[in-house]
Amino acid sequence: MKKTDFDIEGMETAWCPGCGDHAILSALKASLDNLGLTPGKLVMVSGIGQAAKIPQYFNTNYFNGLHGRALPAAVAIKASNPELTVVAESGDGDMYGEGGNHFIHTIRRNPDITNIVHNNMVYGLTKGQASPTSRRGFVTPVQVSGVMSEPFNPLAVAISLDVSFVARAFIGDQQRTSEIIEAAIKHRGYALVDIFQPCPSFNKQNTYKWFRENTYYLEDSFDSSERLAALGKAFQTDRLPLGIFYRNEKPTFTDNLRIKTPGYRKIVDFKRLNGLISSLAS
Amino acid sequence: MKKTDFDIEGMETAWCPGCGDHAILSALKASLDNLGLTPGKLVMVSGIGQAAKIPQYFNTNYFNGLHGRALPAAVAIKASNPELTVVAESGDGDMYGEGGNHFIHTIRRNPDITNIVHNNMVYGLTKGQASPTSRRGFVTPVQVSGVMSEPFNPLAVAISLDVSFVARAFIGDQQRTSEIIEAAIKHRGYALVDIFQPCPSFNKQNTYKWFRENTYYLEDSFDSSERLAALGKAFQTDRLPLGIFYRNEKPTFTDNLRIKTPGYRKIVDFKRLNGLISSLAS
Amino acid sequence: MTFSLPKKGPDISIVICGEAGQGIQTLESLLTRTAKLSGYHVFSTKEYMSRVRGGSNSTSIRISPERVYAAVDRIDLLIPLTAASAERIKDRITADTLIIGERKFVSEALSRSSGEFIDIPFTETAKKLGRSIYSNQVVLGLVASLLALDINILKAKLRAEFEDKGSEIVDINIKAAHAGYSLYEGLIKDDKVISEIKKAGEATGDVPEEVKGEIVISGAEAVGLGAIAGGCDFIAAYPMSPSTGVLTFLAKHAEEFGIVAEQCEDEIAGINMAIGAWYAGGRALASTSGGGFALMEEGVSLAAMIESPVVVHIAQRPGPATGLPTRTEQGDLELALYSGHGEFPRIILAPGSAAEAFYLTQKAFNLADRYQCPVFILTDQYLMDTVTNTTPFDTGGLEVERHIVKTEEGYKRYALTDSGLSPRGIPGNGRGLVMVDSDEHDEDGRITEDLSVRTTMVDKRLRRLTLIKEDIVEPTLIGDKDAKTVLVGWGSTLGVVREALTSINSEDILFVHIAQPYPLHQKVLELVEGAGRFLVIEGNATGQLARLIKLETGREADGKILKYNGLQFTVEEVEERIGEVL
Amino acid sequence: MTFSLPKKGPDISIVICGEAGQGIQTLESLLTRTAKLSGYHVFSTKEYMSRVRGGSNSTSIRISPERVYAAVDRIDLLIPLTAASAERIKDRITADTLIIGERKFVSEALSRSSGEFIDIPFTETAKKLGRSIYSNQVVLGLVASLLALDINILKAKLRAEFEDKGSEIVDINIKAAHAGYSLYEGLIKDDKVISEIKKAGEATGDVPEEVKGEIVISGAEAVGLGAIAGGCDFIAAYPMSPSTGVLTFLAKHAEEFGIVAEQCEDEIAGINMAIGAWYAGGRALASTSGGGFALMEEGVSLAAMIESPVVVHIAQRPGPATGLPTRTEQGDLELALYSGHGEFPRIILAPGSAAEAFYLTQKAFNLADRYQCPVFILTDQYLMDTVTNTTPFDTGGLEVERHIVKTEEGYKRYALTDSGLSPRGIPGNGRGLVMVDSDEHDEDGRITEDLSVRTTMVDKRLRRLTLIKEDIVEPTLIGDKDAKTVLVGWGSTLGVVREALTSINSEDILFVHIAQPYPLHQKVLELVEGAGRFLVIEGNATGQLARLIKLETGREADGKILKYNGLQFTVEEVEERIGEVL
Ligand SMILES: Cc1ncc(C[n+]2csc(CCOP(=O)(O)OP(=O)(O)O)c2C)c(N)n1
Ligand SMILES: Cc1ncc(C[n+]2csc(CCOP(=O)(O)OP(=O)(O)O)c2C)c(N)n1
Ligand code: SF4
Ligand code: SF4
Ligand SMILES: [Mg+2]
Ligand SMILES: [Mg+2]
Repeated sequence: MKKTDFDIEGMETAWCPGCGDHAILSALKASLDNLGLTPGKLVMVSGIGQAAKIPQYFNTNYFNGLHGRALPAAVAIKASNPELTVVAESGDGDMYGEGGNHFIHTIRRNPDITNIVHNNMVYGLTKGQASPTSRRGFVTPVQVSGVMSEPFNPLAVAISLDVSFVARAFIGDQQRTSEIIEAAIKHRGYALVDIFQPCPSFNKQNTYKWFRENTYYLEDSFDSSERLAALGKAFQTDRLPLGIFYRNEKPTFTDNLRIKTPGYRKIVDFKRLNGLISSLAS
Repeated sequence: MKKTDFDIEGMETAWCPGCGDHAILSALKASLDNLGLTPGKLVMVSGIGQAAKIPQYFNTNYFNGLHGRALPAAVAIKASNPELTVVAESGDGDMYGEGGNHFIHTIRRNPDITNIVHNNMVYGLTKGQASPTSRRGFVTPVQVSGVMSEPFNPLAVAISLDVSFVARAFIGDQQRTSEIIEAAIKHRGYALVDIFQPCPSFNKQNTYKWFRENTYYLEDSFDSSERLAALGKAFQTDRLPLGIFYRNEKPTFTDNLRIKTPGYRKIVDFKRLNGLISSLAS
Repeated sequence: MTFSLPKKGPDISIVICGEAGQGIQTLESLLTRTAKLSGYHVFSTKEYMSRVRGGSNSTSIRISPERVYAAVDRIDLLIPLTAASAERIKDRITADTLIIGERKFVSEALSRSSGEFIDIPFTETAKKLGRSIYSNQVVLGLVASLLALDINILKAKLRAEFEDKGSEIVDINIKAAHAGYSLYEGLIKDDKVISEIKKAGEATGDVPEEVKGEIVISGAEAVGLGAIAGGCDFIAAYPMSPSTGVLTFLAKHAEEFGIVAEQCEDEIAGINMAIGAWYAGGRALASTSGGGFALMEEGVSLAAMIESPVVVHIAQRPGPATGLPTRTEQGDLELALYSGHGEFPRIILAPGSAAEAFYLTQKAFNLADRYQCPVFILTDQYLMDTVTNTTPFDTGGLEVERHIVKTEEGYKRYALTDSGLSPRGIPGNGRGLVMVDSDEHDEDGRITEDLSVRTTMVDKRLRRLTLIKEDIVEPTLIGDKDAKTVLVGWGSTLGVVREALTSINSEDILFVHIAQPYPLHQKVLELVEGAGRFLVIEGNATGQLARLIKLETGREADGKILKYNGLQFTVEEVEERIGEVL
Repeated sequence: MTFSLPKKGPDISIVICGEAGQGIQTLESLLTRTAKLSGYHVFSTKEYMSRVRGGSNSTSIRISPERVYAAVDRIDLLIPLTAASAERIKDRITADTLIIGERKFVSEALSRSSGEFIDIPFTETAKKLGRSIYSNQVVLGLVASLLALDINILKAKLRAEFEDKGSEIVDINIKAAHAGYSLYEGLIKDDKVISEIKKAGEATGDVPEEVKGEIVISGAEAVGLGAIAGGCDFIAAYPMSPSTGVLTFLAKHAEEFGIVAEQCEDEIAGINMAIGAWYAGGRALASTSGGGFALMEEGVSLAAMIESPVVVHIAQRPGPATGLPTRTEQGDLELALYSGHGEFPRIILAPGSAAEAFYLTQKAFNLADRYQCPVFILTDQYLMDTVTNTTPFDTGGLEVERHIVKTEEGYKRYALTDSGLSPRGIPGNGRGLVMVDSDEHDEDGRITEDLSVRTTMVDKRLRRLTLIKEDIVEPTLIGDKDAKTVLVGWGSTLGVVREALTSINSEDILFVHIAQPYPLHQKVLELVEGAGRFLVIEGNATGQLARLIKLETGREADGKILKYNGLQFTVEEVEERIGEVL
């Protein structure tokens, strides 16, 4: 593996052997490196979970916040300092379960951040309960008769909210995953990358093999500007498409706010404030 | 107006004159009456807001809970006593803003409840801030330069989650609204009815007139079993379709749980419990 | 017989009551500002129902030659705009009350219980000018005339208010006010009523220039201005009464001052955004009320763990749950004090006036930055909605203290220090990396399971409390320092107790007003410990400050003056209640 | 020289350490259960990292002829399964420690600091039988042989454990255990080690039938069983260590007992579902840890306002924020005590053992139903994960008390009564309607802005505290009631203090264990007030119970024994720390 500025010498992860998270780490580092990003100008924001530990393995700025709450922090970090590249990354439970409300409303705001979700269809860190994306019938110590709820379809929900960018990857293919992440980071606006990630410890159903057999890449001819077509693809569950489903350039949160200066360089305009105070005298 | 069992003699509402909420109250009473439901077997569940005051004007059981939290309570009420008819009703801010996470996950569970949302595209009770469904450019005391976020599209999100039933109504047409509500309550499973409701006090943009001019009923030929077609309709924003967009019968939360007895009639099987305790001795 | 106003005291207490949507707020705003510009001290407070139209609301306005700090029970002049609203406050009507208004709003019983009822056809008068909605301006004109307010100032105010509705509307409004003026002249002519109220300084013959130069401001505006002065550049809030005024104030001035005013999807997003903003170098405010704050507690704990500054404004209202959304209470002191899981230092401020609201909010941002901990500002509906004149806030001595460092290579966000404070870096500012983690972490900010590091970090975080305790806002003492009875209060009761004590005029009571309930200033503890009798006054049902003081001093209050019906104490009430517990 | 075990005390303390995923838990479970069935008392506790594979975890198991209540520091026998995990606990290894294991896991330094190191090729032995993963069973066999456990019981346990993997696997596992047995026989033959541990009753010559009939249970299982016995028919939870065990236990038995076990989208849904379920006549439990509970506080306030029963289990772990997710702490007492905005009564229980966890959880549901208020059960990671043998829970006297009424026409949910309790109806049960409202409401349950009703309702809600105070769980007193020193603790420290005091054998100390921290029992207050010296022991950094006692008695603790590194106190530590503060 190529060395990058984001590597930490001698770093060991807390992930299980064979976990897809390792490859996501490599893929992301490769993407960042390819894009010429530097550790000092990047902030990784995450929640809590196995996936959410990823910033700990990066030589970069990070904000490892609360379970489910990466997105609001990421939105504010970007707004307070638009010069930073912000990647919000967590697990499927974190982003779509506990963090579901932030997920839908962050898409609406369209901040210029990249949102990477390690979708292993299970709660890893808490030892194997169903996640919102777990498929029907998946048996766990809590879902003893198998999952009965409709699986959460993050891509479909994102597209239904007219998301700016949405893609799905499978970390079994590190190269393509890295390319998709690159495209997402390059994209101006909110970009979601849902990455299928096998969890050999707790998800014995959706394994590398399963994903390999049940996914395929969107055809080159696929037009990612077509919302309904994108949805059609997102709805497909017999075989799950991979690639960039939908792109839709539009003004970002910071564009709308017209913010440019990082917060810590702002100076309070006391003169103007005095004027405002005085105006209350009349 | 026909009298119903749900009326309260001499009741006065706290709503503004001309508010669409008055007509929703009447429409809902008519629907319940037509369906032959009785006050004792109905529970109205709501959150907080102008819309959420609706149970107060009913002669029935109600659970007027927290802002944004009607759905979890409603799900549990139905699960704890499947004999009750449960209607969860609140405003757009309540259901799609504060309550957004419950909205998406309740749809996934498919409890047999009816979810009515008074969609006035504004926060009424707190005096006129944007709601998730406020349209771009809507100016408020908080959104001083107008709303910039993508409006939340509840129908599209619901359909993307393969909701069991979803409809939109406009309370300018009380009769049809009542019919739609009836269909929703009759439907086995989670049924969403998003009702366009003018708020003359704070939404001067989306008025009765505006809604009348910008809505139309889905054609009789429209096939509500077609998910993508339903989405196509949900995406339409130039003219907003009304009617039942999508229906999809599937097992409900209580079906899955196989619950029948109301909680308060359950008897703890102490014999079995003793057996379980003893089993820990071996 | 001529009814002469006021019967008691040098000031006149005017109550206007009606329903939501009748424009009472505009009336109040125009009246207080015109009165102040005419040389009166003003004080106004409102109570209203949680609805948008209808119901019964009232605004109590005091117009006074002397500075006024609080609301009184007494009504000198009542102007009812609906019958129901007049009925609702009937207990406050006495023989000293003059009611001016339309017959249909004043029942027989009501007028009988008053000193005098003068039937004035406000609506009719307005209708003659065009539409009944101008009747408020007729009222305004009448009152202005009664108080001898400057008609030109009133006209200017009306012009400013209605400007954007076109000159025609402006003219009619002014005409309506003129009509009101004439109505009062008619009353004078008929020997019906005479007002003897003086302007500030009038007794001494001075021109009340000082008052005229003062600002008229609500608590919500004062918090908003304080935030701007504190360098606030981000407000993350979800609308919630009675805190919304701060959000709208900052939203209104967001562009001017480079503030991001973001309405969040929920309060959880609010606090997490606020913390994210601080991390990236901003100075963010989360603003809410008790119920919304309850949702933020995990976030408070996050701020504590990552040693992030954060300022949270909690505008209190009566709970539990939704409670009384538009009313006042001081019920969330303990909620803030023990908020968030785990153990960590915090600071709680509780301004007692608009001026304190301004200066303490400003200070809150510096304290948060200095001590890298959550700072809570506890206000309440009463303070938020109360409007008074006050000396213009002096921004001269104020500074936006940024306690941040430009990082070097190898920067450690949680470097161990004697004080427990580690220099705070900002990503992108310097060559270091800024790593923060909600898990237990080492000096670098990386997750750890080293249990001795755990202990070290807990101690480090808690150690800052020592520093915080050296930097506490002093209590305000009113009365004789050696008085036998020490009465302690906090937050919004400052003004009302101040006035009540002036009336009681007892040399035996020292009022200790606490603007920083946590940590408590040593002086408070000493005064309580040394007191002959120790009393507390609080707007809640269980005496939360009393408990906190007991925790610090071991001393139980000898008497508690509590109120929890949703309204602030009035001056008369405090006088009476003090009498009861003395 | 022969190493004889144990060096101290009648019991043997075995520590098995390794990494996550090595099956230490199965080993622990098989060993403790076999030991108990063979006539030993057992106690085991674990500490582990927040990860799924790798890292360093350890399980401390005591096997004893007498009842054991807590973990000790002392290690009589260490069996390391990785080098790193052995290194991590090196401070606990002394000359009294025997290490049995593979050379590669035991550094020179480590073996030198121990009393003896015996190199046993567990993995090699297992490999010979097929695969290295059977090595745990070799360990098990060796230990079983050392403790003279009944080989047939062990075989039966292994069979039950591996049954569903097929008879072949069962056989190999049994063979591996046999191999372990032989290994120990070899050690005996070589005069390497000899165990002198006795079984329960062996000294007296009795057969330890009583122990054999006891149950072996974890705190999590005890809470789960208590919930079932309390009539719990709904658990609404979001997974969160260390509370998840209760959710999985109830999920496992959901169908048998007609329980809805719902994994919620978040904790807010959890508490609101729980309240909804109670409203509809269910008996719901919300279960979480501190951070999740912080999110539930608005919901707690809702329960208070609508006077809904609700039971919330909080399994504590070190905070703030994510803190140390898999460790223990008693840091959330004040969080629970002051949770939720507004003022209202509540009940807090804190079991000190598996038995208390069972009986108090059962009681929690009845208390919630009786007093219509939130009842919190505070446990912690230590209690959840601790496994002991205990007398089978006696369900004989237990009752599911349903305090509900069949409603009549005109039923008022909030009918005013002297006690403050209004008969609770259920929708659909009777002819009345059940209306509950998070706003302030009248007796019917309809929203009100009548401010005198407000006061009445606040008083009504708070009045129930008087009743609650008459019905408090008595403290457990250990020691001489007239002892000069009163040591007070709560929750999970019960066992460890009990044992430490037995060792100290001081007549001067009375231990007061509180299983209901709020409201505090009068007896606790009296004992504290009358104490010569008043000490507290708590697993947190600031002494939260001490503060609560100060609040009630005005008395400051003379000494605090605190610990907050994420681990429970050990017996030796308590002995020592008591010595320090005495
Ligand atoms: C408020 C809160 N609730 C619950 C938890 C416990 N928790 C930690 S990680 C996790 C789920 C992890 O699942 P996912 O996000 O899918 O990540 P994975 O471990 O699968 O990568 C949960 C429930 C928590 N830390 N905080
Ligand atoms: C936790 C919490 N946050 C905020 C509020 C304040 N609040 C009450 S109603 C409301 C919004 C109402 O909007 P909507 O749900 O659209 O109902 P409408 O009044 O428009 O019918 C808000 C923000 C609250 N009661 N609780
Ligand atoms: S539990 Fe699953 S997701 Fe977590 S590290 Fe292990 S394999 Fe990966
Ligand atoms: S504010 Fe709007 S939604 Fe509320 S009652 Fe008035 S008109 Fe209706
Ligand atoms: Mg996951
Ligand atoms: Mg609305």
